[in-house]
Amino acid sequence: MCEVKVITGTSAAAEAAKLADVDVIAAYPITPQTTCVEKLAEFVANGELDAEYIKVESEHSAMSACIGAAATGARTFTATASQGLALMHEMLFIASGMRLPIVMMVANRALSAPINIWNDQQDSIAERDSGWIQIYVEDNQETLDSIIQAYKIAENEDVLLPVMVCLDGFILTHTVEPVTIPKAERVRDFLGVYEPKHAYLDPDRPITQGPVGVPDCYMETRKQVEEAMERAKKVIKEVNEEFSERFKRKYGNGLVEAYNLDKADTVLVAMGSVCGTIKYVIDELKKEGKEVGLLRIRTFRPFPKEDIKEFLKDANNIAVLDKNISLGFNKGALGIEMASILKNKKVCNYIVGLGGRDITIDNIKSIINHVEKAEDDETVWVGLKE
Amino acid sequence: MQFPREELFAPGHRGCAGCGAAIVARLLLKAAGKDTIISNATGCLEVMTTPYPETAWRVPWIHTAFENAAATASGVEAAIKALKRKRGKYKDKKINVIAIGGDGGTADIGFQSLSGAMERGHDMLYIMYDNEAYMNTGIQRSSSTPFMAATTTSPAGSKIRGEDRPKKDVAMIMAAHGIPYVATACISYPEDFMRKVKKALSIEGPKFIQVLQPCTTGWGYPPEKTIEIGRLAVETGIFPLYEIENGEFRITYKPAKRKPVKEYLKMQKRYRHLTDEDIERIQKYIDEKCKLLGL
Amino acid sequence: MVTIAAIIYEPGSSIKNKTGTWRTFRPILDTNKCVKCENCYIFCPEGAIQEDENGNFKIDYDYCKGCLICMNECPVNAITKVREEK
Amino acid sequence: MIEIRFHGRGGQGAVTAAQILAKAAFYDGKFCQAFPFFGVERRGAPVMAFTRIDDKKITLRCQIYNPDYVVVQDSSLLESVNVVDGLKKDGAVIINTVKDDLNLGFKTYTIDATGIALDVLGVPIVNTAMVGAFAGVTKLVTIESVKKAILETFKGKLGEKNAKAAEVAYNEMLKKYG
Repeated sequence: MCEVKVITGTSAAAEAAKLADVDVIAAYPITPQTTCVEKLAEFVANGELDAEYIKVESEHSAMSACIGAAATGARTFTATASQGLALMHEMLFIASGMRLPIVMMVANRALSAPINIWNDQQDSIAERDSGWIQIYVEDNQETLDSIIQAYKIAENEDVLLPVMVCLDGFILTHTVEPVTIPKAERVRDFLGVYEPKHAYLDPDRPITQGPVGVPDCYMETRKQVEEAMERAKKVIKEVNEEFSERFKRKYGNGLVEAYNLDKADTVLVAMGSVCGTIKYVIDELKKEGKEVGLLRIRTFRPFPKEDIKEFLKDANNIAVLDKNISLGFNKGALGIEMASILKNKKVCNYIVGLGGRDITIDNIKSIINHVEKAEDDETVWVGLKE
Repeated sequence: MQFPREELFAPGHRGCAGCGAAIVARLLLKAAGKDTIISNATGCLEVMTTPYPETAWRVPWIHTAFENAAATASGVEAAIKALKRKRGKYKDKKINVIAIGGDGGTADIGFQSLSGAMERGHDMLYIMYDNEAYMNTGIQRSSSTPFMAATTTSPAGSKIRGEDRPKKDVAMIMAAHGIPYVATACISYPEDFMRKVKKALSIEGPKFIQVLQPCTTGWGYPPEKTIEIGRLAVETGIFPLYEIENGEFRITYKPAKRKPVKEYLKMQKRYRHLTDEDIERIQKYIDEKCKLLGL
Repeated sequence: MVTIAAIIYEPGSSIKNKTGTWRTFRPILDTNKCVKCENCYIFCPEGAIQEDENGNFKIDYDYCKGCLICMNECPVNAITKVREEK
Repeated sequence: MIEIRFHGRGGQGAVTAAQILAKAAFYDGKFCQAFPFFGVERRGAPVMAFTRIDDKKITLRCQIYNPDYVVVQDSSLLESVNVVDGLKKDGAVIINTVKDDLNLGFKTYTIDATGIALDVLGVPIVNTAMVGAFAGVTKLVTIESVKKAILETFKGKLGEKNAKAAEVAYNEMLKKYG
């Protein structure tokens, strides 16, 4: 029997890392990630999790240590947010370039300045080109499930890429809600033991990892990561399927989740916890006889182009919500990418929830009203004060 | 036979003729043996030994970035512990985890990562191969560049006479971390260096060795003089050889009579702007330092 | 084909790179004068001086870059140099 | 869906109270959510925490603007905080006070939770008593579930004392308001 606990998103993440029986954790505290690494420290201190916990002196070293450990063949976990993720920036590219299946929880938080500890998704969006798979979750259950899935995806021979599981700071990290915690044996059975074949530091098989990538080979290594990203789409879908068979929970097709799309001419596209609020509004409007749909993007990387095109083929008013802004372009990252693949459709972009600005039911309704009346692609900053 | 014959550092690397860093690597591996994992910081040694698809290393080796050889090694060490305990890997083998970085990667950009790794008590040896400037990028000053040495970013001009700050004492800072073993060494004294490596590896916990390694290109001398110049650095007292074991300081090589620093300085282009007065100043500075150490 | 993450699986594969073509001077070792002090052996940055089957030190010119540390460090002048003529 | 807002001071356990209430609802077979007001308040400053309870899965993620209930852990907050802000017309306030004649413009239930806490716990920490009082007034959660949630939150003796405080407050509210 599984157990249901009323816990925070960070606790759910820590439970997931424990269930994955990680070997090495290297982490540095930062709001709103801290409660995750505190929980893990507790697990290790109590002997509930047999892992080496490296209390590093910075996020840069957290990722460096995870890379060292993963390159030695250990299953590794870390967690960070915001400035911490930005400090890791350099090492993120190295983790993916070295093809190491590290899994990281990112508690999404705004970037300074001004310093702001609250939620938006600018931190992880800024790392979109780093070669990491990015999963954006909607609730605490999905946090736990996605971290378990992340190991299965990352360690797949066809993928071998690190995964960040992004959950909205405070909105999920500090909110308690019921989370079903599967039995450890069943997770062990699902994941299997990580046995790296490409990367291992072992005196019996001396290899050189992280050499100088001369111009003769560098481009090929980049292409290989791109190809792995492409293969990851299939793997993410399969893992989502297999997970649902074993644990009876499913997240769309793994890449995207469609909600009330069938009859909807107006569709909102978004990532993360705001999708829950959108679902609530959609249900309310349905009672009034109005049909609005949601396409939740679960994996921003790899970007599910094909699925998005297919799911949105009949929609005419597309409202893309972004909790980030590409300064100098006046659009969010998702807005830019959606527009680039939906060339003949009206795609309006809504900048929402920056730095913890609450996204209310009225905000969602105003977006729906706006996109239905808009004549052309527009960008709107929602909820700005005078 | 004085020295072990096994060559774990292969020829064919791209180091300059007379490269001191290559000598560090070769001696280090001879002392450490094959059950060793190397975490190498970005720098000359990393670049010259691993242009894909060639590697000079016959032991497992990893490079990730410039400032984090110690943090990367922390992860390697932790992984070995976890995998030994949880999955019976590496059997009963004792594996030496050795991080190696140049003076820039150690004393400057990698300083925080090094301090963290030493403070956390990882069972690892950190080797700082000290050539007293950023050689890989073309001889820019580091905090380990000595007083008055000219580099491309501390040039000898009409107003400023080369590097205006004394050399940062990294070994003593490491000793202040309270780690069980700290030593200085020089490639011109291979028995001494190798003995220190072996001793360090026999001790559990964090260890640090700073090894001076003259650089023909950066210091400006003919390649055949690499060993001779290193010897003079020690004989003049400019680079004293010592070890600090569990807090106990011991000079490991005491010159019978210290040679004048002039003999050392005169051989190198980086000091050719020095006047007799400048040399006198350096001599005084070194005399004071040696007095403190009992040299 | 480039390996995954450009990992190099062959230890010491740098031996394919014959660095001996860089020399200006060629060190010549006179085994009759050699006292086997091992200075040249241990100081060679290339490891290009090794013992042959008779226990004599021998310079491997495939890798010797001609730095002449060996000549400089030989206590009995058993190593001399000649101009490389190619 | 029922939405509850807790008012307290930093360090008084308002967040824990909101979480205990959520857990209690969960043990009663309902869906729940609890979260703090995401601020930077330190000890002593006014803080808020929220609970949502529903019969179906809660997906709503915005903050609570129009609560059904307001729980005030410290009546001195009335001086600095408009505790009834946004409270639904037919909503109610449950407040820790020794006064009986508070006029807040809404249905108001009073309890001397500080007295109960001092009696039972020996310290003026009222959060668990207030959850018990809430259960007594609203019957939205059973006292059994509240006690279970408290025992899960605080281990050992501390848990038992806090469960007791909740029960005393619960019974007092039953007696007082039926």
